Amino acid sequence: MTPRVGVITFPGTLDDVDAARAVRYADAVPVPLWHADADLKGVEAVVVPGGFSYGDYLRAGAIAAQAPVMRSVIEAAHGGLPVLGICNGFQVLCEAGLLPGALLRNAGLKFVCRDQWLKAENTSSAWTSRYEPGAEILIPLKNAEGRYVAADSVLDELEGEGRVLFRYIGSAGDDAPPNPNGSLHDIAGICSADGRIAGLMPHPEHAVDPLTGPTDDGLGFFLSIVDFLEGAKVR
Amino acid sequence: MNTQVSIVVDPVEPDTVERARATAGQDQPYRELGLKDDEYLRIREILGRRPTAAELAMYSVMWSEHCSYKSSKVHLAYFGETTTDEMRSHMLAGIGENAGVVDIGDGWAVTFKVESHNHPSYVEPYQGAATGVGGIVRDILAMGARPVAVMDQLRFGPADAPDSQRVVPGIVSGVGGYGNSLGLPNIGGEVVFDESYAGNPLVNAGCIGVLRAADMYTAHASGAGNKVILYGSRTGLDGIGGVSVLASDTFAGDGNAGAGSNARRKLPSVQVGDPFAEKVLIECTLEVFAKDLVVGIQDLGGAGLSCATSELASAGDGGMHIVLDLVPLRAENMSPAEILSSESQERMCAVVTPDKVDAFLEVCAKWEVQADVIGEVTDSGRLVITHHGQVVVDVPPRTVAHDGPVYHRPIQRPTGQDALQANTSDILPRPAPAELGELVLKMVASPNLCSRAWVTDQYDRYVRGNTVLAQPADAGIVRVSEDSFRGLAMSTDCNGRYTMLDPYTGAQLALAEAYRNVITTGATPTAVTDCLNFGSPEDPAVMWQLSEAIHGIADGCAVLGIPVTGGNVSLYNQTGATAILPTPVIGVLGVIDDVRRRIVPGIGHDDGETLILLGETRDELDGSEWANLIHGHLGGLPPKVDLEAERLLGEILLAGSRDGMVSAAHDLSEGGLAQAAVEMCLTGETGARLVLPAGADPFVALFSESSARVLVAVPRTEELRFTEMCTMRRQPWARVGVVDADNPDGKFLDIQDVARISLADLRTAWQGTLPAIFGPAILGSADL
Amino acid sequence: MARVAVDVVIKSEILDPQGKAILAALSRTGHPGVSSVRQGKHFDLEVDDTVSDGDLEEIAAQLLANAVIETWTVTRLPAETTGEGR
Amino acid sequence: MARVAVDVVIKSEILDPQGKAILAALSRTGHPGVSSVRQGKHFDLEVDDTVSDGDLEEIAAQLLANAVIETWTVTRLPAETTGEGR
Ligand SMILES: Nc1ncnc2c1ncn2[C@@H]1O[C@H](COP(=O)(O)OP(=O)(O)O)[C@@H](O)[C@H]1O
Ligand SMILES: [Mg+2]
Repeated sequence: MTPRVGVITFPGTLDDVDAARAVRYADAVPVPLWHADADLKGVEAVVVPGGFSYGDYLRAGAIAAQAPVMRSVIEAAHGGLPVLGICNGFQVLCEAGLLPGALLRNAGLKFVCRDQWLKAENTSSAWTSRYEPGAEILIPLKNAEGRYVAADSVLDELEGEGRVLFRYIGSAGDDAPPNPNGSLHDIAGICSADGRIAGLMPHPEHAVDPLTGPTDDGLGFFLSIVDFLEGAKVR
Repeated sequence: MNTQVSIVVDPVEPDTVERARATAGQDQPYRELGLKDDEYLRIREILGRRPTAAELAMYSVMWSEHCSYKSSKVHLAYFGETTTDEMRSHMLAGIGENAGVVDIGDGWAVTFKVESHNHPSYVEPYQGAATGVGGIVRDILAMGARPVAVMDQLRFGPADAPDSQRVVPGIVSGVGGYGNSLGLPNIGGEVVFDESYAGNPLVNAGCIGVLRAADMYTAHASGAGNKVILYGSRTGLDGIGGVSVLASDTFAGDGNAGAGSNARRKLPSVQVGDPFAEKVLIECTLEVFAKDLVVGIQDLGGAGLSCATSELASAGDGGMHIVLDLVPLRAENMSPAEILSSESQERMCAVVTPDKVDAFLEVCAKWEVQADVIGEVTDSGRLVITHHGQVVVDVPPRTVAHDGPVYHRPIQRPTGQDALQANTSDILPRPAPAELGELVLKMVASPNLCSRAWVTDQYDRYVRGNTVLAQPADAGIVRVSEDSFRGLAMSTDCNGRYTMLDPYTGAQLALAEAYRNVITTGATPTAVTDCLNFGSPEDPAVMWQLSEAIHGIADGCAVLGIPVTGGNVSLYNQTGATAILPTPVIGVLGVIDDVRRRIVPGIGHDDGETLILLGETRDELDGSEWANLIHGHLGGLPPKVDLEAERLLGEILLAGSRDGMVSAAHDLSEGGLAQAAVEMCLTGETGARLVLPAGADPFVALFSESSARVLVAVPRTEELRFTEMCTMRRQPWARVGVVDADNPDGKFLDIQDVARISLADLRTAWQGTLPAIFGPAILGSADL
Repeated sequence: MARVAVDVVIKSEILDPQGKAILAALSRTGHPGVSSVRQGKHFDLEVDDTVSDGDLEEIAAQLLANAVIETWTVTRLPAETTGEGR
Repeated sequence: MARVAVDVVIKSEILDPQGKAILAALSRTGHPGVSSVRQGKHFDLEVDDTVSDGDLEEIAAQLLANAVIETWTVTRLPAETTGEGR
């Protein structure tokens, strides 16, 4: 029985097609979830994709966090449903209180799209088990509000519990600084204490095929969750 | 203006058709609305009375240069005359439709277009550029296509001019802010800096859409009784600055309305874009297409409802009745003229059969898109518009949409043209061989040749996962769909300096470069669009440039065997009396049957690959970037154009791509061989050794801008086969170097006997320029 | 040292997409009593006594607001207020 | 109908690059007298009488501001003010 992974579409969501494709590439079944529909259709995991939900005019993810589908996701997540928020999805999870901290305007004040090198820090989460500790991957980064901030106490907790999934370590082919947006501790992604709820600013779903992305380094996230759901991986 | 105040003061008596009959003599502010005396008289003739305020608003905006092409029409006709049936064979829709549509096989069709939004972008850079993108995307959507990619062609004053600090970042973030929010990958464009654009930047935006050939829609309203549905954003006072004279005029003397209208007088004709509303509009529209719920559809762009209703009606059964009271408004007590002229963004107009109206409204409700039936199609042959139960418009729609004035403007080759062409670059001192290395660094760092990453890094090129090539490639390539390897390639180009020296040849050189950019990726050019940016049509010299350019493009397309499927004309681009450089931006669309065989621009595939220069290099530096940067000189004649040679190049590269004989390729344009070599090295992060042809003047070899040239990297194993093919087909070629991938002492571009420059130095020079002027796009924690 | 608040809002006749999106969200989340929302920018400035009201006006017009589409108000705040809720 | 202004500012310990950029621009353009700029958001709401201060607080806390990073003030405005400079 192949795992069924929900992919949420809010009005203004853009990367749902990409997320669904990535789920397919990992031999799971993508199940479209609609913002106004609280029904999770019995999916075993959920991806909250990138985009500009409801325009993102107020605060990225702020309005989406209150959508009917998110109320169900929040409840299910507290019950252990694995959830991955990518870019806008990460912002939504923070606004929804499923992950600590917040994502603010890039330090450079501009939308940035580039191929970004990341270093794997936590490879035991439900979404990152396929990566080797310390592995360096190259996947697209594209956002205007990707600067991760949180109170020092929260940062200490994240570091202490090893909940930083990936850190920024540099970009491909230019002299720009390794940290593209001023995120504290160079944080690109984090997870919940139980490793099931993950948020990542860069876009693994855009790096599942070298034909259309810089690499296929992003596939690991989707293969990891399939392993997790199939219980293939003893954690 | 002395209006018959006694009749017009009362705001409760709007300017109805009835009243227009009763007050035949009333003065109307048609001049303020840009109508000439004879044009106004023609309107009175058509109607057999004076137009109402609302009718005057419609005619004046629809008969404007922008909507009616009154100065360019007679010249654009030449495109039709020169397009043969064979060229037309793949064309499903051409000039006249919202956008051209071409059949690309497998049941797929493609629609594409480039449009200008120059003046609004100077007034309000961010919003002007943003709404420019929004407008072209709705054009493509209106053909029944899913928009799949956008492009932008930007031209600014000197990068270091003070006003560029306001204009450049604003326009770039506007293009990005809107396009990124729509989820459309940006796959290419241009950035050019030249004094002539200082007071009049050019913001052209392009969009490509994909549809099943069978599903094409057109803007027509047929079937009496069918409903007209306006959907999308509400209608507000956006962009009606000009029309407000009608309000103030009609309501002259009335205290409140007077005050209100004076306020409106000051309305900036600026519109604010709502990309979220447009994204939802796209998905909503694609769903009503998929469910086959529409008969005809039209986007609302310039001229808003005036344009949509009159064009839909005249393209259909010729009659339509609209009830303005049903139009959802964003502002209070808008006059009929204001409602009809509003340029509020993110709106579409659909014609729907009565039985499908509910289904249509349901889809809109699902996407939370406002939708209202505002009228219906009739067979009256007239466009009748009512407001508060009174008829405010009653016109034959064709006379508004299509029977606008046509001008045969005087044409005059500028007196200074001969002098300009006589002033060649021969007089310019050329660098000594020892100075060439330094010149290479200086050239790659110049605003016109440096890396565009500062711009393109602000654009999403990945969204939807079909982008196979984007910057810094010669042409962008997207897959038509995920379950197909068929792809579309597109490039747009124009060198206004060449066009200034010789509009006919310059336009052909633009066509040639766009064509060359497409073939360089391994794709086959299929169709052409243009965006003709020129100065004032009232200047005979400008009209000469325009007609020369059009002839150049059309004749060029005939040689290349690809049709012009549509375009856009933007006139009055000038500061005071000085026009911009004539800028006919040419877009060439290509098709590639299998995107996996695309040719990339960066070397590094394999060490020791041979670098081969295809094409002939002549001493052609008039109008070159070298003459511009080093000497601030513009004169002489542009490089020779040879479209047959470009065509042959296309065949060579196609074969090279099909049979895996070419591992990388980059076309030569501004900056010549030096620029191309540097870009291939930096893009591939791989060094190379150049050996200039024996006996060649190294300066000319490196910096001449002769056309029909491409630099290719060929795997050793394929070299013989490739060069024999070239020789056999009479394609001029020369071995000019090798890929130097694993040089122990590092990565260099080593130009034998000239200079050896490290890629690090080249990268710093190439990438440093725009961030230094406009501020780094990326600030690391260090900078905080 | 004086504290100055500058509020910048989009001109009333010009579309405010942000306000529109927020209003829609409010009605979805059960706040029908709100009939209009306009989103603008709020700036907290600290200035010394060399900065005249004229200077402030210029700063607002030149840098903080975009006169083409926005209007603004400049308010000098009594020293002690912090402009922050909690 | 009542008019309400909600001002939202980023907590002082969190970096505000917009404010920094504006401050830099101010000193470049000859306004040394300005020593600090913080950029926040300003909301103009129109609400009917069913909307209590409690509701407004909730609206601000739940939607308009994010307590993790921002603080806010809610001010009911006297009916006539327009909140716009000119
Ligand atoms: N305004 C822009 N928007 C998007 N892409 C751009 C823009 N300007 C330049 N580019 C891209 O940067 C690359 C280099 O541009 P350019 O040197 O003008 O290409 P070429 O000389 O081959 O036409 C190309 O891929 C081009 O499409
Ligand atoms: Mg090129």
